[in-house]
Amino acid sequence: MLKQELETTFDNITIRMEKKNQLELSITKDGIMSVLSFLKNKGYDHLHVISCVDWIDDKQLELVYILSAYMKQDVPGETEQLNILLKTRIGRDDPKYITSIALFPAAEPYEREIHEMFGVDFLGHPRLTPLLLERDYDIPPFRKDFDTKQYVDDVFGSVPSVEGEDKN
Amino acid sequence: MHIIELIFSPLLALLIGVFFLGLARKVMARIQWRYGPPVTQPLIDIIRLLSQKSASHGVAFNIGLVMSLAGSLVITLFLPFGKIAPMSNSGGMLVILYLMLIGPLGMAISSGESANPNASIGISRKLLLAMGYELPFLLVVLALMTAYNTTSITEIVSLQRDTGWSMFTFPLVLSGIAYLLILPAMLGVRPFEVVNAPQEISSGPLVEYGGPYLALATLQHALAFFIGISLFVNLMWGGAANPVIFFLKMLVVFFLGIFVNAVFPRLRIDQAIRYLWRWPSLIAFAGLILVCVTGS
Amino acid sequence: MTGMEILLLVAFGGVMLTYILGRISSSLRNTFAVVLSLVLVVIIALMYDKTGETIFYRGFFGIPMSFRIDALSWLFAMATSVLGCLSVIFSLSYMSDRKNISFYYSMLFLVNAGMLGVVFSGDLLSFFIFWEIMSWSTFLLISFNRGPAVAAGLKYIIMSIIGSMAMLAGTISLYTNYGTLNIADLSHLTVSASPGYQLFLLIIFGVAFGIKNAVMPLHTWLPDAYTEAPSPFSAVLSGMLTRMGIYGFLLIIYVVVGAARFLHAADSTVSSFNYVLAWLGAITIVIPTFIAMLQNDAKRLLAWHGIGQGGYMILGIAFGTNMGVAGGIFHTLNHAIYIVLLFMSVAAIQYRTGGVRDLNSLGGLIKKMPVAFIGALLGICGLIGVPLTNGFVSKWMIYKTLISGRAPFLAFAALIGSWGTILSVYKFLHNIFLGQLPEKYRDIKQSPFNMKLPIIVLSSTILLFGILPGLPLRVINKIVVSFGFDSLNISLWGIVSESGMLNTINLFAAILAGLIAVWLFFRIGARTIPVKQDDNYAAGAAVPRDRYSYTAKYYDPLFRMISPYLKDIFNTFYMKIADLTGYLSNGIRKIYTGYVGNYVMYIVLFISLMIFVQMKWSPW
Amino acid sequence: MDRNQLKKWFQNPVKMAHKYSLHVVYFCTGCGIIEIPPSITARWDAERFGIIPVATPRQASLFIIAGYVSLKTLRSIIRTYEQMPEPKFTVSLGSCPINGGMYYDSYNTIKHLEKYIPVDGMIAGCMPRPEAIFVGVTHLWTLIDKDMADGYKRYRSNYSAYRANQEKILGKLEWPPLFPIHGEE
Repeated sequence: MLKQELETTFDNITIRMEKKNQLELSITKDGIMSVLSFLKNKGYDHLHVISCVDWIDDKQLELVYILSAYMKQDVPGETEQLNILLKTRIGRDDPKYITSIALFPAAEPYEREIHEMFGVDFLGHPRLTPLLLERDYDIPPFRKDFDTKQYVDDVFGSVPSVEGEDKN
Repeated sequence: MHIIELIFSPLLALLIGVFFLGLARKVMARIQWRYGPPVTQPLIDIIRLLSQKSASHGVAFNIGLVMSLAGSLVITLFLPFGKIAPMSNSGGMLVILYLMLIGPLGMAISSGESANPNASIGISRKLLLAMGYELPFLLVVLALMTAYNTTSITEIVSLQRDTGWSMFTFPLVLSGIAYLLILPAMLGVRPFEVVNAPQEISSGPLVEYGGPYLALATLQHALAFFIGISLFVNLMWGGAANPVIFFLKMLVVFFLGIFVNAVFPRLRIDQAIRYLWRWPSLIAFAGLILVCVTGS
Repeated sequence: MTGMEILLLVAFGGVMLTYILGRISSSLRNTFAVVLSLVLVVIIALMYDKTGETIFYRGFFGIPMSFRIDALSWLFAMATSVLGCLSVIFSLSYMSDRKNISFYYSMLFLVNAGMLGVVFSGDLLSFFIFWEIMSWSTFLLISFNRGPAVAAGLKYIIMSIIGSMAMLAGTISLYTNYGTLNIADLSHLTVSASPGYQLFLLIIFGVAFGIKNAVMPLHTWLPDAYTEAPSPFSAVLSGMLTRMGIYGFLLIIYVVVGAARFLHAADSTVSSFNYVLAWLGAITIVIPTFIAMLQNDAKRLLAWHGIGQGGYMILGIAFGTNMGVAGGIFHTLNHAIYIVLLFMSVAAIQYRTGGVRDLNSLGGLIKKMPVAFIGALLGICGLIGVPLTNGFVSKWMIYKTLISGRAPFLAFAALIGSWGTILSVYKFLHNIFLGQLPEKYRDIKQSPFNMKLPIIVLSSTILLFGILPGLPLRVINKIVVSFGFDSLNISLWGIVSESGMLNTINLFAAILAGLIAVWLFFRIGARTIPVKQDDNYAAGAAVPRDRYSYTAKYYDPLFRMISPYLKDIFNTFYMKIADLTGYLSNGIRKIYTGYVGNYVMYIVLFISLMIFVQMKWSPW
Repeated sequence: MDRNQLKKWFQNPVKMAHKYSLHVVYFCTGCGIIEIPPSITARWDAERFGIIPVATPRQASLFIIAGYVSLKTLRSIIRTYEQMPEPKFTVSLGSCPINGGMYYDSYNTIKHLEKYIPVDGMIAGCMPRPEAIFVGVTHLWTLIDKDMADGYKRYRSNYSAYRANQEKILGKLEWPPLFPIHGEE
């Protein structure tokens, strides 16, 4: 029922329904905002999380918005909770994207974390300051091409042990 | 003879106070099915604390603490311990009441100087708790003083020798019950251990006390414990002819306090005040009225 | 020209001279003011232990106006002049940046002279005149810095006028009954007076002195007056001026009515009046002290304590035994010393922090102003009555009389009052001096020397009177004997009474030995490292600037419990009366419309009314 | 309290007092907190050795770091260590503070804690059991006996090296250096 409505309103949307209560939608990056507002009006007003996947071989970052109805009765005719996964792909080197804070204020920390960990620059985000990390990294740590072992060796290895330390 | 008493009664009080602390930790451990530290553990702690170089927050930080311990030491001179009562004739119960005030005041000034909010919260709780138990305590003490028509504590003790323990003589029964109800608060045992609560306000006024300061603070705590018990035994349980019986009576009161300490959770400060100002104050007030009516 | 006439001439002359000199040059005026106050102190000191009476003026309808000096008036005069001198020295630098300072100094001397006049007056007429001079000059000084101070001054002057009118009525009734106003003669004549008349006298004069001494129902003017007055003057105001009420009570109860002789007679009205007064004193101790605990303005907190401590004095005096009266007088002296000290330390803080009195925004000033801290510390120790301070000895005497006089409930009110004082006074000390120093007071300088001198002098007198109470008690013993009581057994360091003695030298020796022993024990511990205020335990985090202090709403748990009971009902009651009279007088004002026609109409109407009455009933 | 214990007490009471009264500040980062409560309650009662937890570093003489040390908590660890009074000992619990443990390649955990604050004793194990903790404590006693538990002396002597390491990892530190650094500042 919701599937037909989505197909009619949006043209280049692909919908898959593998699990019982999980609906996967994927769309091009400029259609995301309209789908988000459409779903929000339908009653799916709770943004669980925005996560990001690094497809390094086809040089793309995939943003996943996970939505659901916060209160069951918000959505008429809804038997049990339906989670919607909205996916989109953006280019991997110097990625830019528009922020969704206007629709979901809760998206602010998630977008800051993705900016920090994957380097995605969200335009219009009020404060893209680091959320969790203490130090600054040239390659964002969660990207696949970030070599943790190498990073650990040259950052922590380079700290000299205090003289005469390893005698006992 | 008088000089020896003057020197040794504070030392004796310190010794017994420290012994009580060690015994308290042992008994608490035993109640919780643990072995618990040796009884001399507070002594070991004090030796270790004295050897640590700690931080000081200024002159008032040092002097306030020294004043508070000195104040508690001086009280032990006024409290008769069995027959040893070195200075109890140069000012009676009123002087003791006001001397009991120097300890908390000195501690409050020195921990106020440590500029730590935990300490300030701890002091405001200590003074509020003191306000809480002081109301019924004053009623009880006034009832005693009017019943025995004297303000000197040695006279109260000697009068009790013939009229029996003042807790069980007719007009003072109510005051005795009220005193028992507020004793945990005066000793600072668990239900009313609101002041140095380690979990909530990281041990209140003691938050900035390092080595020697913590040693003085534990001694002051031990002395306050000793004074609370010996005051109760002198006023309510008739004091004793010789120090040994007096010490045994103190042990009984001590175990009473520790059992209460081991069992009760900690009250919030306003719950503590509400409790102290409700039933114990009512009973103490009735006790005073009873004494006035029957006494005059 | 006995010593008293010279003294009052110098005092009143000084008022005009300071004003004129002020016009010429301020430094000349300052030196003259200090010299004048010192001269006053010396003159009074020379008149120690003299009693006598001289008539100095007969012109007022032939009623002889005389001066009288005895032990009581000497003590009060001495206290007034010494405290006046200290506050003049203190206000040299405090008032240096204000305008019309010469007016302030001349008024200060006028108040001083008025108080000396009250204390030395031998008859009720001169007593009343000097009383009015004192009240009016106080009004001018309270409303010195304009704004809300004028309202506080107005409130003060209205209540003290009511008191003076009551006193005037009493004086007139005395004059009509006995034809003389001389206090010495009156004390012989009133013995034969009927109990009802004695009670009337006591109540009339009691109202006048009760308002001045802020006994509970008549206390509402005091908090506003103390807070709005300039600090050095509010020190004098709280120290000596309000205690003129106590002088009045002593005068009326023990001299004019001469109660000492028959206080314990069963039917005597005086003992019933004293009993009611004692209960008023007890209430005056408890309620203001708890209200003081909840104040956030330093001076208002001290003002409420001024009322509370007044209760102790009333309690001591109203309890008619020799120890009680001696305790009451000694407490008046002690209170004068430490309340002036506390107001001066608050003034020193105000002078340095630009007039800040709010307890929630100060903190950590002990490192910057140690002398003010020592003064405040000793002041509050005296206020609480910590052993070794003067407050303790006088409170001990008052408690001793209450307990041996079998009045445990009064003693309970007094003791609870002192515990309430501890809480509120520690909040005063903690919020100003202890805790974290705010950023903006980082570079405060020490208080200037002429502020430190009075603080040091007063602190040392607190300790001196605490350790050797015999010095003041010998003078007070003379007063008690002059009232007709039997003398106390006073030794240099305490009182020996039948039911237990107080020995402050032993106490001092014991505490000193304890301090030395503990200090040595502390010294054998390891060396301590001085550390700044931001090297503090903050659960591993760095100490946040300016937000790491806990002073606001200091006793919040207690505040939530007792604040509903502490509404100042008397204040609201008096305010209602004030509004009512305002409304009524507004109605009357409407009669004067300003057109001459209306006035002519009123006259014609009145005459016709008179004619009508004459014709109907012909009363003449 | 047999005879040679008594002899030791009279010879050097301060050292014995340090051994038998270790007031502990537990720094429970990561999974360390799981092992502390059982070691201080009924079954393995630590108090019989005089070890009681205290609320503030000022009152402590032993500093136990239990669990992995992330960049952010290193700041608090250094601050707490510097606030402890002088004869102080540090014991690290678990293998993470020793060489990073299972977070050996994580970008934000500290690998060798002893590069930043001196550590007197290390108890290995991916959260050692209370018995291991007590074995560690008894080892600490022997170290104290032989005066080898001199972490605080090492911290004082080469403080500039420690401070440099700390600032290399954490950047600018908000609190002033504990001991005066001879040299650049």
